[in-house]
Amino acid sequence: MSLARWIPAAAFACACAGAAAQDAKKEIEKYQRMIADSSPVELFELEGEALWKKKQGPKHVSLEACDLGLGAGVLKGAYARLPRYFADADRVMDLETRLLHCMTTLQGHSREDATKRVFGNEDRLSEMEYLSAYIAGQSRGMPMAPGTSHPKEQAAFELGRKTFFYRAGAWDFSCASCHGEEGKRIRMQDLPVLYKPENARPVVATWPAYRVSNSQFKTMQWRLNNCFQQMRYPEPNYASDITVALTMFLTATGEGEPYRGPGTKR
Amino acid sequence: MADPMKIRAGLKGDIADVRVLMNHPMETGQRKDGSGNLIPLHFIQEIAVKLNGKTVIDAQISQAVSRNPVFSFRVKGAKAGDKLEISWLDNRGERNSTETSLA
Amino acid sequence: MTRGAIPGAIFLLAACTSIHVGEPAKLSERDLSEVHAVLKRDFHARGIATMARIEPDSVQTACNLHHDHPPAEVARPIEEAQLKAIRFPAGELMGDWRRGQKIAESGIGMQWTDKPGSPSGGSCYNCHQLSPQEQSFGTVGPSLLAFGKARGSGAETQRYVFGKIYNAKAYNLCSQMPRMGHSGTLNEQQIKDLVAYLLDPGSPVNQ
Amino acid sequence: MDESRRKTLTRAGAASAVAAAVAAGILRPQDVLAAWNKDAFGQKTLADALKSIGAAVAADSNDIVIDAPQIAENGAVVPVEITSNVPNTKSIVVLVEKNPFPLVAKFDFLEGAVPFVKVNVKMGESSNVRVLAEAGGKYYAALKEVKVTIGGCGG
Repeated sequence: MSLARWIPAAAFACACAGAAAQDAKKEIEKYQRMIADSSPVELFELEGEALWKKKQGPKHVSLEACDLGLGAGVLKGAYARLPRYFADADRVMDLETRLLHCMTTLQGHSREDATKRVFGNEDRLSEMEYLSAYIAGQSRGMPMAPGTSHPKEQAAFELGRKTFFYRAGAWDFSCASCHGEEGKRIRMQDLPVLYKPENARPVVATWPAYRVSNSQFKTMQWRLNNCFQQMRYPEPNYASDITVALTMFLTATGEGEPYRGPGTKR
Repeated sequence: MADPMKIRAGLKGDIADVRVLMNHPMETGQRKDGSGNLIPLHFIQEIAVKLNGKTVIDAQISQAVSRNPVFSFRVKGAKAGDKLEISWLDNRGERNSTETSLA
Repeated sequence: MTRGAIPGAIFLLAACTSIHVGEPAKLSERDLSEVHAVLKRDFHARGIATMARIEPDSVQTACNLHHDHPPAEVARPIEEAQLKAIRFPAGELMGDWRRGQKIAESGIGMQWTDKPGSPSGGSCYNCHQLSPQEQSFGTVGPSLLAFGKARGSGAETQRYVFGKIYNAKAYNLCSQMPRMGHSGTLNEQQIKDLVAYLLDPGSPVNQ
Repeated sequence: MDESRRKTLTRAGAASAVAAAVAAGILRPQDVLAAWNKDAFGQKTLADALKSIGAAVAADSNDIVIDAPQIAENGAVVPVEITSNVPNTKSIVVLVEKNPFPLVAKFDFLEGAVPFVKVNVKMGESSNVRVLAEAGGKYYAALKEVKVTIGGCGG
């Protein structure tokens, strides 16, 4: 990687046994708190706000009439209620799936056009990433409460739950292979057991998130896409039912946690 | 779209607690792009914080300040309605500036 | 009235079905075909990551169906078949531990961003502790610190280690360890080098 | 520092915005007081950097408070918060001893500013973060060690 000169994989903190490990854990938590306190994510929220209001697409309209579940143009608290069932599409949708829906129906983009660049980089975020930052930020302080009463919402949760434990791919992995047992880590990275509410809560409360290691802003669709890449699967379709189902599974598992994102992570 | 810059300021008595967010790549000159070419040095060098037009903090920084810099400062003797302005200048001569009224 | 009320009541019942938060899914055969069908519909091939990767084989199906704890009568025959499919090379199974160390450290390969034919790493440190010098190790698998020191490097041990890396499922059907040889991730020489990294008395693993 | 570098704007996107800002009187060329200290920022060792800013001699002081994590999960962003309780602090200097160029920042506090700053710095490897406070023509120093780890498999 290109940061190599600045950040060689050298000098690891001796996070070994007993009290030392406890101290190391505390210090890492302090680090995480400090980077969140001095995070630049608000800049991305500002860009997202401008994009939300910008007239775009063949129909030359903004996204301001987009209904994220609480009524056309209502942003306050909308992210905390996703994923949810949308009658107009007869589908359960997460934030990005819904935005894609609005880009095609309201702005007149083709699906192909609107998904050409959904994952950006450190030099330029994608529109989806800026918009996610802005919209998620409008739910700060509100408890995560995805839709779980509609039969299709429940079906999405169940599909997500089954997929989480289903092993496949070139390396025989399920999500639970890495996120199914307490106290495990990959290299130095702790692995939260994501089917348990106490572990899912802080995760769903902080995505989407800014990654300080590569200065990129990442959405939930990216998070799942990258998991499948590392699991050596083929690639999930963007905003497909299975990605929405997994997000529904995680979000409903972490239900009730006040949203405090967009987060800032290592 | 112009690169955004954002000031967050709050008053505690007569002290203004200031946080400023800047959009800047802060390139070290040692990072490579996708095709393996070095990306040239590109970083903010100077920052000025002004209260009602008077400079109160003047900073010089290097490329070792993190990408998308965020700073916190504190300014004494401030009151509601005071104008706070922060500007930067980088090694290419590019500048940006933003201001806010203390409340 | 009554005719209308019945579907309403059924709907209410359905709406009250609680979702199963915090519980691992116990997959049935029907669940397996449902998830497989969804994967087929909602995934696409990209680069070297083809759609063939989501076609289940006997190992995955048995483990999915039995929540990774298949009864012996299910596990045994599949393990035997997996063991039989391991291609053990003739002669020496110990390669070069120095090359083995590089393979153990590297986590690249088999992803849709990797070029076809480019060599993969073994991703060993993602899950295992090996050399005492490397502090950044995972804990998904057991620590392999001083692995060869404890076991020696006899022919039987070499064969076991080669086989285990080639196909962990031949020894423990629902192991979480990828089948490094069987899946085409590592070639014969790379696995030999890893055998040396684990067993060679000169390897840092055994210091 | 030459004036030409200040007034030319190379990036097309920024140029118009800045030109507008200049026209509106928000930015003036004389806005920035001190010239960027090219010599000091270009030094490759701690000793040379300290010498270059005239701080080769500095007394250790407990009146400089550095708050930084002992362990940073990623060296790309290491938050450092500094308060100087040295009376009449005029400036705060931040150095990362083992960086290729140790001098990271110098903050001058004029009338009205509290000698306090929080900044995110890059660290190439585990190192001391050295902070100097300048007061009454003298330098005072404090240290904080930060260990840099790289975690995870890139996910």
